[in-house]
Amino acid sequence: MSLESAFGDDPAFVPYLAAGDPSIEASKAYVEALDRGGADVIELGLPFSEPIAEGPTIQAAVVRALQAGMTPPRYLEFVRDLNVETPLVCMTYYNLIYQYRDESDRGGPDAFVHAAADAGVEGFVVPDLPVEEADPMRAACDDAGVDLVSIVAPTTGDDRLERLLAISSGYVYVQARLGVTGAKDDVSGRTAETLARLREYDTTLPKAVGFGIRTGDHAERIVGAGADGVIVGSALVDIVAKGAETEKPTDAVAEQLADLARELKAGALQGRMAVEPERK
Amino acid sequence: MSLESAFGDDPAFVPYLAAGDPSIEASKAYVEALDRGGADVIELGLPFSEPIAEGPTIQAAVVRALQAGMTPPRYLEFVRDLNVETPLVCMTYYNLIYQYRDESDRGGPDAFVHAAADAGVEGFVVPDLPVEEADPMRAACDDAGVDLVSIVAPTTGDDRLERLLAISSGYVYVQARLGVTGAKDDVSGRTAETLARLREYDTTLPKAVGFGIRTGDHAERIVGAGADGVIVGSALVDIVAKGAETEKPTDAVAEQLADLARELKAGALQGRMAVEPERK
Amino acid sequence: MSFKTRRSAGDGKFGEYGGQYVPEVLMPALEELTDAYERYVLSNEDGFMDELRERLRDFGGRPTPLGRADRLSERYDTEVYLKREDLLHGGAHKLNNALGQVLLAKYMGKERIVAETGAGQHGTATAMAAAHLDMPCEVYMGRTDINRQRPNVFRMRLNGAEVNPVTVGRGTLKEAISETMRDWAMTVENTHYVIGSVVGPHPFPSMVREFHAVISREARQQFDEQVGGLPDAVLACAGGGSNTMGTFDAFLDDDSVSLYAVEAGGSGLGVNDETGVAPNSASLSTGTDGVLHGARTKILQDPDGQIVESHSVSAGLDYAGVGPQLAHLVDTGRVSPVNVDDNAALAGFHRLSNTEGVIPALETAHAFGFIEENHEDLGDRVVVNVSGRGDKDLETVIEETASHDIENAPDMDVFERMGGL
Amino acid sequence: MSFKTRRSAGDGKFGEYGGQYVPEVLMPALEELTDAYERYVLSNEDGFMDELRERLRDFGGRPTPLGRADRLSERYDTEVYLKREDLLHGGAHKLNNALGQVLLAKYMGKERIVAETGAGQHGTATAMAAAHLDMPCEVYMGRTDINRQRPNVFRMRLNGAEVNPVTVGRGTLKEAISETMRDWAMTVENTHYVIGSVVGPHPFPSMVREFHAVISREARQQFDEQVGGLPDAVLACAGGGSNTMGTFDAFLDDDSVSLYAVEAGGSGLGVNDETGVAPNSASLSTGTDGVLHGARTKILQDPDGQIVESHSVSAGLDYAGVGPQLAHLVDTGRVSPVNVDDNAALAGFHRLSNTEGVIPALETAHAFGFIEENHEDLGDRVVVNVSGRGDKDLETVIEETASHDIENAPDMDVFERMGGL
Ligand SMILES: Cc1ncc(COP(=O)(O)O)c(C=O)c1O
Ligand SMILES: Cc1ncc(COP(=O)(O)O)c(C=O)c1O
Repeated sequence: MSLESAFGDDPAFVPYLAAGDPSIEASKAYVEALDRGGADVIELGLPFSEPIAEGPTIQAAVVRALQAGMTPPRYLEFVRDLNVETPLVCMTYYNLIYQYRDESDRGGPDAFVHAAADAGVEGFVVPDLPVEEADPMRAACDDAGVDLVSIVAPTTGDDRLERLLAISSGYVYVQARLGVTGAKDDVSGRTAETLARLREYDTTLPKAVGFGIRTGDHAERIVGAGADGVIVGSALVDIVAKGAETEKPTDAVAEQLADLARELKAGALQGRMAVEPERK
Repeated sequence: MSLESAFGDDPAFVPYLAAGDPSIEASKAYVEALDRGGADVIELGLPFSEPIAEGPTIQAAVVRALQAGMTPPRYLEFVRDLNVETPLVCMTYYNLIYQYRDESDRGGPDAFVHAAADAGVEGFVVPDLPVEEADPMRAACDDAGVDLVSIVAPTTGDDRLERLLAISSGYVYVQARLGVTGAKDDVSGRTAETLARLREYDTTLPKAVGFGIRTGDHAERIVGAGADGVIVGSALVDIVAKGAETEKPTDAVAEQLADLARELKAGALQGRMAVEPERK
Repeated sequence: MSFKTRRSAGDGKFGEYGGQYVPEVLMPALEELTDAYERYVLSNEDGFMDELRERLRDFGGRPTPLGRADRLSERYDTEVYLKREDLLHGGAHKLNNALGQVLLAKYMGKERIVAETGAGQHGTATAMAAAHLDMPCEVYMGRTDINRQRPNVFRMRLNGAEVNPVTVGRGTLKEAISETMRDWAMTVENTHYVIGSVVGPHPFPSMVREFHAVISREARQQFDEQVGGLPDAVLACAGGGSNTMGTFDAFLDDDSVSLYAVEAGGSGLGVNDETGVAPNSASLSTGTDGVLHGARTKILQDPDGQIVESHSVSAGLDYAGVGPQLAHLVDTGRVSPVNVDDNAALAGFHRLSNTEGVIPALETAHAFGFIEENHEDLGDRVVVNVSGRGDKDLETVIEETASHDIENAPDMDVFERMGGL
Repeated sequence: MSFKTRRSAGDGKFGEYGGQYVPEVLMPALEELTDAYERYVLSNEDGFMDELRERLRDFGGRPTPLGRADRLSERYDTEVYLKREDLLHGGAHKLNNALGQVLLAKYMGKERIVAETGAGQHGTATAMAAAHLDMPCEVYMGRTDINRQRPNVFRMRLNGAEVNPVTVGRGTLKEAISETMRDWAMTVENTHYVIGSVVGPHPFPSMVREFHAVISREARQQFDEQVGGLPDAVLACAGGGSNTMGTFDAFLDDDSVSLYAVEAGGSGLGVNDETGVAPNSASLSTGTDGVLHGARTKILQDPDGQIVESHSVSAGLDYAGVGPQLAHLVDTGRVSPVNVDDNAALAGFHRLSNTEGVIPALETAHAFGFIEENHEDLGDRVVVNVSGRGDKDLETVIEETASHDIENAPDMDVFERMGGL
C-alpha cells in the first residue's frame, strides 16, 4: 500500500511515536496499539541527539529512546520486527541518514533509504531537510520507490510552496503553527489559512496537519478546515512519558494509546462529516 | 632649661611615648617613670589618625591613645598636669597643628605653638613637615621661644642637609635607617655614615639618633658612632602595649619602663666611654 | 575569487560544506536574511555599513590595537604581536558580530532578538548591542555554562536581557543553540536570531565572518604600518570559528602567511566510547563530515551520527561543531588545525597574564598554549588574536589551577582561603 | 597661564593647596621625581612621551571613543556623549597614569614598584603595566576593599603582583595610601611609588593629571570633529580626582564649558559626631582645608584635625581627601562640586546598563546619578566620562540592589538563588 493511498475517503489519522521510547519492547507494543487504534499511517521517529524541530515532550522521548539504546541499525530491526498493517514513515534528522553505512559500506541517503525500504519503511519525513538540500534524498527515495514527505510551514510563501509541492510525495505535512512540535490547547488560526492556500495548487497530494493537535475535538476542527489527515505526536508521547514515569505496565499504556487514537480518529471523521455531509 | 642644653656632657637618652596610651592616667604614670629612669628629653606624641611615619608598634599606640580620648586640647592639659623635670618635645603631624583653634579663635601653627609652650612644651618634631613647608611653624616657634627639631634621613643629600641644619633648633633628629619607626634587632650601618657626614658641617646642634634602637647594646653602639643622644620609641611602647594587653597594673608597667630606660641610658654612657675614654 | 571583494552572499556552500539544513518554517527567514545581508551588509544600502562602522568605533572601541608582546617575543626569539579584541566593548571580539546583526535586525524591521551563548561572551555582546539599539533580547544559555560563567549571566541581566537556562543534555553551547532555534521557529516573523559564531545555516557563516573580518583587515594594515609587510603566521583559537575566520579573512589570499586554528584539546583527543563523550572540542582536528545546526561541516559524532558531548575548560570553545568555511579551509590545506589541552591552555593563560599584563579569556589562552610549544615552526613574525579578556574566567581559573598544578601560576591558596571570588 | 603648554613642574602649589608634607626620608625621591617629570614627561627627553603614547595606543587601546548615548539623550532631551575610558585596558582610566609612572620609573632606573589601591582598579592597572614592562610590583589594599573587590585582587595576582592586605582602621584607601608611604620610606632608593590619583605630595598631583590629560585632549577634539564646537558641560566622578582632572584639563580654559565633579554622597552628607565617620566621601562639597597624605587640600576631618573615615558604595571614591588642584578649582569657581548618594549611584548604574548597554563602574555611576536629577541645568550638550567598567562591582551591586530597592534594577533574587557570583 502506498502512502498516498493510505489517505482514502475517510480522513487519515497519523500518529507519531519515537521508536525505542521508553524501551525497545514497550515501544513495539505501543506502535502496535496505534495500529489497533485505527492509524492510517504511522510516523516512527528515529531518535537524533539534536532534535531542533521538537518541543520538550518529544525531546524527552528522544532522550529516553537513546538511553534505551536505539540506533539506526536497531531501528531497522525494530521496523522489521513490527507486527503492523499500517504504512510506516521514518521521521528523523538528516545527519543520521547522512552517516549511515550499510554492510557493503555503501553510505548516505542512498544506503539508508534502501535499507529502510527493505525493512518496510514506506516514506520519510526529515524536518531539517528543506527542499534546497533534498536532492540526494529525493533521488534515493525515487530509486527505492518510497516517498519523501515535505513539510509546509505557516511561513512558507507561494514561491516556496510551489517548489515544495513539486518534490513532495506521499502526502504534505502541513505544520499547523509556528514553533516546534508540542501539544497545545488550541487550534491555530493559521492552519485554515495554509490549507486554503494549498487548495489553490493543482496537487493530488493529501494534506496532513500536525503540530499541536491533542484531542478529538482538535482533530475534528482541523479536518473541518479541509485537512486530509491529522498528525498527532506529543499528545501520544505524553501518555508514554507518564507510563515511563509511573512504571505503569506496558499493556495499560498501550491501551491508553489505543483509546486516544480512537478518540482522535473519531474526531477526524466527525470533522469530515461537517464539511462533506453529502458523502455519508 | 632649653632643649640644646639638655644634651650635656653625657649622651642624652630621649624616650618617646604616645600621650594617652593606653589611658590618660596610665600614660601620665609612664611618662613620669621615664623621667625617673633618667630621660634627658621626652618626646611626647600627640596622636594623629594618619601616622605615616610610624611603624606598626607606634601606630597601635596611636590607636589606643585616640580611643582613650586623646585630643589636642587634652594633650595640652596632659602636659600641664605632668609632674616631670625633663624637657618635653611634642611629636605630632602637621594637620593637628594646622587645625588647632585656641579660645580666642586664633588658629594654626601660631596658636598651637603658643598654647603648647604655655603648657610646658619646649620643642616640636613634626615628621611630615619638611624644610620646604616649615616656614610658618618655624616662625611660630621662634616667636614662642621654643625649638623646632628637624629630621635628617639617610637619603638626605648634602644640599638638603645644609638647609635642614639651618632651620633646625634644639637638636637634630638623625633617622638611623630607611623606613618608619619600629624597633629592629640590629644597628643600621647607615647611622655611622650619616653621623660622619654631619660632622663635616659647622653646627653646634646635638645629634640624637632614633629609629630602631631597642637595647642598651644598641644605644652603646650608636653613641659609640658619635651620636649625642639616642631616641627610643617602639621598644618602650612595646612594654606599654603588653601591659595594656595583659591588663598589668600601671605601677608594674611603669617600673618596667623605668628599667629599660636605665638600661638604655647606661648603654649610651658605655658608648660614650668607648669614644671618649679620656673624659671619664 | 578574491576574498576581499564580495557583493553576493553566494550559495552558502564552501566546497561540500555549508548549506541550510533547517526546518521549513525558518527557510523564508533565511531567504529574507540573505537578501538583507546582500543589500545592507554587502552593498551598504541605506548606509548600513557606514552606521555599523561608526557604532563599532564610538560604542565598540574599534579599531582595536595591534601591539608587540615584548617579553614573549624575547622568550620565543620570535616577534609576537597581539591583536587586542579583548579591548572591544564587552571584552571579546563578539561585539563585531552582535552589533552587526542587531543593527541588521533593526534595518529589517524585526522587533525582538534571541541568541544563544556558551561562554556568555556572545550573550553579553548581544545584550549590550540590544540595549544600545533598544531591542528586547532573550539569551539561551546551558545550565553548565551558567554555572561556570556567572558574571556574564549577571551582565546580560544588567543590560536588560532575559537569560533562559537550558537544562537539556549537558547544558552547554550545543544545547543552547538547539533551544534558540526552537524559539526562533516559534517567533521567526518578528524575531531575529543573532547566532554567535560562523556556524548555522547560510547566510550566517558568511555574514558572521563578514562582520568579524574587520579584525584581520585592521590587523593586516596595522602590521604593515607598524612592522612592515606581512606576518609569517597568524593564530586564533577556534570554537565555532568566528574569531578565527575574522582573524584569517584578510590574509586568506596571502599565501606566505600560515594560518593556525587552535582548538581545545580538552583532557584528550578522540571520543570515549564508553561515555560517548569527546573530552575535547577539536572538531577540525578529529571531527568528521556531518550535519549539525543547519550546516554540513566537521562535527564530533559517534559512528551512527549522534552528536557527542564535547568538553573544554573554556566554555566558549566547548562545541561539537565548527564553521563550514573553516572546515573547508582545513580540507584545502589553507588553514592548519592544531590543538592544545586544558593544562597547556591554563599555563598559557598564566603566562600571558604575568609576562605581558594581559589576562586573556580561557578560549584565547589556547593560542598561547600552542605558541609555547611550537614557536620554532612559526616563522619570525607571528600575530595572535587575543579574542577576549579573562575576567569572566577567574572562578574557573582558581579552581582548575589549584586542582591541576600549573607550574607558572601564582599561589591559588590565598583565594581559596578568601572563600573564592 | 594656559593649561595646555607646560614645560615646568611648577612649585606644586595650587593657590594655597598642594605642597610636600612628607617625611624627610622621601623628600630626595620627590626632588628626583620632579626632575624626571620635567625632563621625561614635560620635555620628552629620550623620547619618553613618544614611547608612552605608543604604548598607550598599542597596549592600552587609546584613543578611547567618544560616543553618543542615544537613549539617554532622548530621555533628557539633551545630547549626552560618553567618553569611554572603560574601554581602556584594565577597564578604567587608571592605566593612563599607571603606565606613565611605571615607564617613568624604568627611565629613572628604579627596580621595583609599589602602589596602593582602593577599588583595585589602580592596583590592577599598575600590576598590568608592571608585568608589561617587567617590573616587580607590590600593591597595598585595605582589607575592606579586598573583600568588596575580589576579582581585582585576583587579577593583580595573575599579573604577578603581590597584594598586601592593610588591616589598620577601616581598611580602605586612606589606610592603604598611608601604608604604601611607609613601604616607600623604607625602599625609596630603588622603588617608585605609583600613586593612584592626583593626590599626594608634589609632583604627583601635577604629574598624574598630566598623564590623564589625554582623556580631555581626545574628548575635546573628538567632540569638535564628531559634533562640532564645544560641549556645554563636562561631568566626571571624583574620588581622589584623577579622572576628573584628566577629563577637565583640556577644557579648563574654555570658559563656556561648565565642569562638574561628582562626588560620592554616600548615605548622607556631614560627619556623624558619635561615630566620627563621614557616611560619604564628598570632600570637595563638605571637606575643609587640611593636610593629608603629603598635600594640603580639602579633607574630611573632625574639628581637631583627625581624618575621619569616609564611606561610599564605590570603593574607588571612598577616600577622605581629594587632589589639591581640584580643591583649588572648586575654590576659584571653575569646577562645580556636586554629589549624589549611594542609591542614586546604584540607580545610575542600572540605568546606563540597561538603556545604553554600558555597565559602568560604581564610581562612574555617580555621574549618571547626577545627570538624572540635573539634566535641565546642564545645557544642550553634555560629555560624561565613563571612568571605568562595572565588572569589578557585580557582587556589590547584587547585594546593594537587593537591600536598597532600586527601582530600575533587574530582579536580583535570581542571583541570590544562584548563590551569588
Ligand atoms: C573570548 C572568546 N574567544 C573565542 C571564542 C570562540 O568562539 P569563536 O570560535 O566563534 O571565535 C569565544 C566564544 O565564546 C570567546 O568568548
Ligand atoms: C572607575 C573609577 N573611576 C573613578 C575612580 C576614582 O578615582 P579618581 O577620582 O582618582 O579618578 C576610581 C578609583 O579607583 C575608579 O576605579
